[in-house]
Amino acid sequence: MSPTPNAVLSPAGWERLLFPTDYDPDARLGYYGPYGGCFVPEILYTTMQELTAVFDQARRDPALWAEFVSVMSTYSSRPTPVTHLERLSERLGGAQIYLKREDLNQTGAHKINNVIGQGLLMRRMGKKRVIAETGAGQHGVATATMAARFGLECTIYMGAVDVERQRPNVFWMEQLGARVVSVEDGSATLKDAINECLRDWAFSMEDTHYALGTACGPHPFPQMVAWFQRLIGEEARAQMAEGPGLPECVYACVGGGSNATGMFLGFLDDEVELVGVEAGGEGIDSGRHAARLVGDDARPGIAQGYKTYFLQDEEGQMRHTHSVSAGLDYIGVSPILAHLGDTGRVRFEAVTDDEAIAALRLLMETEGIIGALESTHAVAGAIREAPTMKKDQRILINLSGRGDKDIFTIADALGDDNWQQFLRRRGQGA
Amino acid sequence: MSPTPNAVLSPAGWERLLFPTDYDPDARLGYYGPYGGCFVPEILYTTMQELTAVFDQARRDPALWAEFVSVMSTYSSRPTPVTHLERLSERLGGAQIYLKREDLNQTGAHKINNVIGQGLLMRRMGKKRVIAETGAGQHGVATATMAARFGLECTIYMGAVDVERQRPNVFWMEQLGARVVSVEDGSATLKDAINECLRDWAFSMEDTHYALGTACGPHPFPQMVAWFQRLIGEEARAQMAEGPGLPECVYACVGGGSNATGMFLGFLDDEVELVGVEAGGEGIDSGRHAARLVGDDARPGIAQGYKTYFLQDEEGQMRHTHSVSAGLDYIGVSPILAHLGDTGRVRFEAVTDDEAIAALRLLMETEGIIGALESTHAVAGAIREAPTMKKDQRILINLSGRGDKDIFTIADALGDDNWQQFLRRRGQGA
Amino acid sequence: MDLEAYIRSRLAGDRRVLLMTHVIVGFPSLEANRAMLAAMADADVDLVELQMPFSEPVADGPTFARANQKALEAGLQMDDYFAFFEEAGQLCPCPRLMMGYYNPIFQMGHEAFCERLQNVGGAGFILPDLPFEEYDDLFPLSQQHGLTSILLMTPTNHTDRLRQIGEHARGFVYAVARKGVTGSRTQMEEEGGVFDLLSRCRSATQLPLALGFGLSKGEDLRLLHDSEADVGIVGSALLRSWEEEGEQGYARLLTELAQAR
Amino acid sequence: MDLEAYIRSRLAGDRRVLLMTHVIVGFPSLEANRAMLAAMADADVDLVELQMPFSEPVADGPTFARANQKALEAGLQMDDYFAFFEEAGQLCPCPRLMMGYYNPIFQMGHEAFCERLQNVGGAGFILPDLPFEEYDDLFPLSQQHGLTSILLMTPTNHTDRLRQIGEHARGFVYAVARKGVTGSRTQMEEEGGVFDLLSRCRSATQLPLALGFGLSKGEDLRLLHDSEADVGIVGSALLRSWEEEGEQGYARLLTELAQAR
Ligand SMILES: Cc1ncc(COP(=O)(O)O)c(C=O)c1O
Ligand SMILES: Cc1ncc(COP(=O)(O)O)c(C=O)c1O
Repeated sequence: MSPTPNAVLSPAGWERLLFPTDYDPDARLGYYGPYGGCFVPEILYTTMQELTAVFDQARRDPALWAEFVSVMSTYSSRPTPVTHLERLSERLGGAQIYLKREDLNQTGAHKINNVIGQGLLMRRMGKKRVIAETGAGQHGVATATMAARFGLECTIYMGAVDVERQRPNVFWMEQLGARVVSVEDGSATLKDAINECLRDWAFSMEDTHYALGTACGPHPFPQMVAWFQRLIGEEARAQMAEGPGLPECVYACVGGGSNATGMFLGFLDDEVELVGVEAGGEGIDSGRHAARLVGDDARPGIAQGYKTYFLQDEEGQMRHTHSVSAGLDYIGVSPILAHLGDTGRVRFEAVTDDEAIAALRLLMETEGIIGALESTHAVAGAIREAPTMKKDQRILINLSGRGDKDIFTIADALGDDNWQQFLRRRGQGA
Repeated sequence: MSPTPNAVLSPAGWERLLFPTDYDPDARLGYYGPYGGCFVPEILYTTMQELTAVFDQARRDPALWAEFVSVMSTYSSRPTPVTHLERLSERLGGAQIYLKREDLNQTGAHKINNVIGQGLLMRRMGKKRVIAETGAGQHGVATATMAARFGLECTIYMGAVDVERQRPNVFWMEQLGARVVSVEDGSATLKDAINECLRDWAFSMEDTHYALGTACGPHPFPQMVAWFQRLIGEEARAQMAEGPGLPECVYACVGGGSNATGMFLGFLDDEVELVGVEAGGEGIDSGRHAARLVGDDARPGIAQGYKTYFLQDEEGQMRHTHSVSAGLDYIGVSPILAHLGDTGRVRFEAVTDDEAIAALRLLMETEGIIGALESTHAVAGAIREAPTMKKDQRILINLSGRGDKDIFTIADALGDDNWQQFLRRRGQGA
Repeated sequence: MDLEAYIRSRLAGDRRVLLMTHVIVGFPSLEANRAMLAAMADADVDLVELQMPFSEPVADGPTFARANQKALEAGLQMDDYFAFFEEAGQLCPCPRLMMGYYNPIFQMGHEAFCERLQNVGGAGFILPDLPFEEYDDLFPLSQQHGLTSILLMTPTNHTDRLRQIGEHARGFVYAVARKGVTGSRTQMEEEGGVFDLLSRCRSATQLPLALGFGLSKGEDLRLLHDSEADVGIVGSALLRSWEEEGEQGYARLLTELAQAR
Repeated sequence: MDLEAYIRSRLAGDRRVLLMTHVIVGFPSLEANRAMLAAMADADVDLVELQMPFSEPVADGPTFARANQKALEAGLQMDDYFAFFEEAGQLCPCPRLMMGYYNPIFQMGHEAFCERLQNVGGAGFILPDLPFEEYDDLFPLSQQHGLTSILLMTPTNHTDRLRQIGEHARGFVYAVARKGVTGSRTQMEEEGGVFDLLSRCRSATQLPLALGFGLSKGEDLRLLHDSEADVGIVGSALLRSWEEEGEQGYARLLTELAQAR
């Protein structure tokens, strides 16, 4: 509860954080403190350079940002509202809680922000095919959506385990015209889908863009994804400032880190505490979790093209991770957040599966809002803390997505018998 | 294509249409031409009068509308955007097509507009319990959502057939804290759920409000629901006027008629053709459909508290209806629309199940938007007509809801094998 | 003799209150209906309502709602209804009232309806979903055809509404004993309950009052002896006894009710 | 003798091009790896890469990716890797290169890595996901430990990039024959293909050029006889022959390749 804006990052810290120097083809950019970089096979070097150059030009072109905001406000529902949760706040008896409603976006999550942004870059590059990894399926659906809207060919790589966990999303991706490739390698989850995208790209980079879905991966992805997602934080800051006043504290869940980074960038220069919530799974001590910045299970390393904290064994092999929410179930974390954690600007917490599910229920019952299980990790973090705060203090939570998509997981988690029987009947073709 | 604003209704026609006279406890209001009225058992008379009085006062109180708009813009994502469908327009080679995006609302459909409005009236009446019927489940989810947000007790009546068809929505209603009662009577669908609500209400009216979900039923429901839903039309008209210019033609699907009425009211006084699209099911000739205003299968009658066109046999018994979209599968239709049809102000068309599914696919493939099957009836209507129009003409379609909820129906309709196999595995508890 | 006069004349005897019973035509079957009416004749019932099945019976609770549906599923049509209505006159001599929802009447037309009902010997009709403001030409037409249209008064009506209903009422007034739909039990002696309602109805009309909804046993009728009620109406309780105890149980309940008059 | 000198001396004989082969340590098993190395010794292979398995092998195609995973699942650890690396020196006398991804190296530390690799007789290493800008102290350390760090040049690199790589390269340059990952066939004679690449590489470095990615048969090596390439690298084709035709097929392919030099 003691916000200490980091001197290095302020004022206008995020400008410097995200754009440490101008583009220079001889310099390797994309470091945030010791994290980040661009560790790709040499075959992708030129592509990464070109992408960096295109992005670098685009981000200095006010027309690109204007076009981005315009598409987001006519194709999706930006600005998304901020909702005051009166009943939840009352129930907890402490701070006033506000939600930034990324769940109301087209496709139901913040993922579309980044994808539309990259789609606009693709137009500039003249690329006609897009590939993407997906874990929960949200980024896959968002990418397939953008591809349909922009008239692009689309291939989505998804771990075989996730294909099974998230069949409804697979169905929709296919309906949207995407090819969904089930990845059987490794743990057959998100990280393996990323590897597969890098492999596809090493063949196809000429006409294909890889639309990475979170603020991870080789430079310029963390910078680029954060840059588009900062729309969340900019809107939210303006909405809070015009309305109830800036919050004391901002919460966001952290998978790869795109929604958190996007939100936090809006408040980096303010006296506002920033809290990232990771997936504590069955508890940090159980070893079955996906917490990289909380606890001691992760160490800095290099994989999937970048350097950050990874959940890995002593010898540098990546570990299996666990979370009830597929979107947080990932070995690495945004290098931007790793750095903001080191500098103390962002505090990290972990929340267990059970806490996230309890928060989902409480949010439904008190406010009628069905959050994604990813997002309810952030809600759970706030629920812990709100009662210790005063009634005139404010917490802002980023509700990164909606939970309809999680019906299979949630119904399982809640052990709903009617649902199970229903599936049995449907499965028998009734 | 020859818009003829009806003299009786214009100018400011909708004001006069919806509010023919001021409130007068001795007069029976709520007629639109020969349709409407309030045919309820005497036990409900006082309740209907009170509701009429409260609504009548509220609608003249600018504070109520302001509160309504404020809740809708902080809790849902109003104003919902209007999206220009460039690729679809190009593909069809005629008019420019625009979508009003009610699918981006909280809970994924226009239904929430009406429910929040009625929730605000409940506060004024001091009622603590809400009941509602639901067919597709959208109105039930919206009502359960409002009840959670406003802290009300909630019971949802749903035909047993629909409970089975729309299990995901039942699951969410229950999670939101509502009691869902499966209605076994009659055809065990929407109309029977309405009957059951009227029965509950005849006991419980003292502390209970019946939040009817569409612009049907006894007065003042058609008026009230249309009044809240006109937010759609008002927004859309302003958005079109400020942007590309008013459309030549506006399409909306017609179940009970709430989204269509809400949309059309915005354009009633303009030189804009209004087209309502009904569910043609397996074709009007097949008899398996839910078209009341297209074809000759429906005749005026009185049921469920009001007078309108009903699908009924010679002797006045209601018929079984059919549509691939549960939300359009209803025997009656808004008395407001029945009247606007008689006067020629609104043209009605019917679209078959197959056309609605084809429109769903086309919209997904060309624009990345997954419409509800209800809404894609309106899209299908526009798809028929757009090619005959000029490129500088405009069609506006109300996309009343999103289609995620229809995954079971759509996957069945499209015969998706992977989905079936997935259900079989899940049903076996895999 | 008109309905009001008929009721007053029956009350002139030793009956402290009259008994009106109810049948849903076609449920469980026309055969069963015949046996019911025969039993009513044996019990010398004073009035009987013959309900015309409708697909959307909003004023009926689960038992009757299902009965409406079953009768229609079994194929009952308007011709069958009126034929049975006529036959009922031979089975049981008391006045018969058509009871039902408005839509079938609206479809056949007011004139045709009145004519048909008159032709089969109907004394009048009760349409619970048709408020008096909506009667249109049904009032004059019914009178031309010698039919009495019965209106309802309910515990939720305010005084002016009761007075208005009173002004339009003919024959007798159907007083609805409690909130809700047909089929649940009514607690007769509840505070502010039935007797309060009856006296409020009495202030609004001088017509005989028939109390219905939830009366189920002789004791319920006996409690009406010294009340404003002139008729007790028993509907679902009888149907339940038929379903649970068969023809004999049905006759037993009818006898109990008849003796409690 | 350093690696460059070794290559040049082998080319001084009758070999028009040298043969470098590849093994993923631990796949299908250490036992199988031993047999592979023995076969290589028989074929008098010139150079061999011993791949260190990693859980995220982004530069590898499906065959090698699965091999990495299987080796790790079978429990292969760093100690096993280095022990086998050492043993390989007895099985096959040619220079051995460590090939692998950067993270395990980063975890053990650059110094420790160089020391261990030197101790087991390594000639150098190839780290496909470590661009030269990120080598940090790996360049000086590797030299101190007598190890050559091999860099890659690819068809997508522009001329200045090739020149920069050329400036940092030691021993020989690994020229990647085509876009993509390991495991697919390369069409040697395609327009603007391999020979174009080789001449672009040659403009950027005077070091020997080893061409890899997708070479699969003797014919592919023969096509290199009059090219800028000094070494042909065969990886997945050999693994495939082991899996499909067993030890004998493997030996047969090795012989074919060796004879095509
Ligand atoms: C709704 C939602 N929130 C959060 C995440 C986590 O991603 P990130 O940390 O990049 O925001 C995901 C990923 O799928 C998601 O779907
Ligand atoms: C998305 C959607 N659109 C349309 C309808 C039809 O209702 P109405 O005609 O009242 O708009 C429904 C009803 O459930 C619906 O869910």
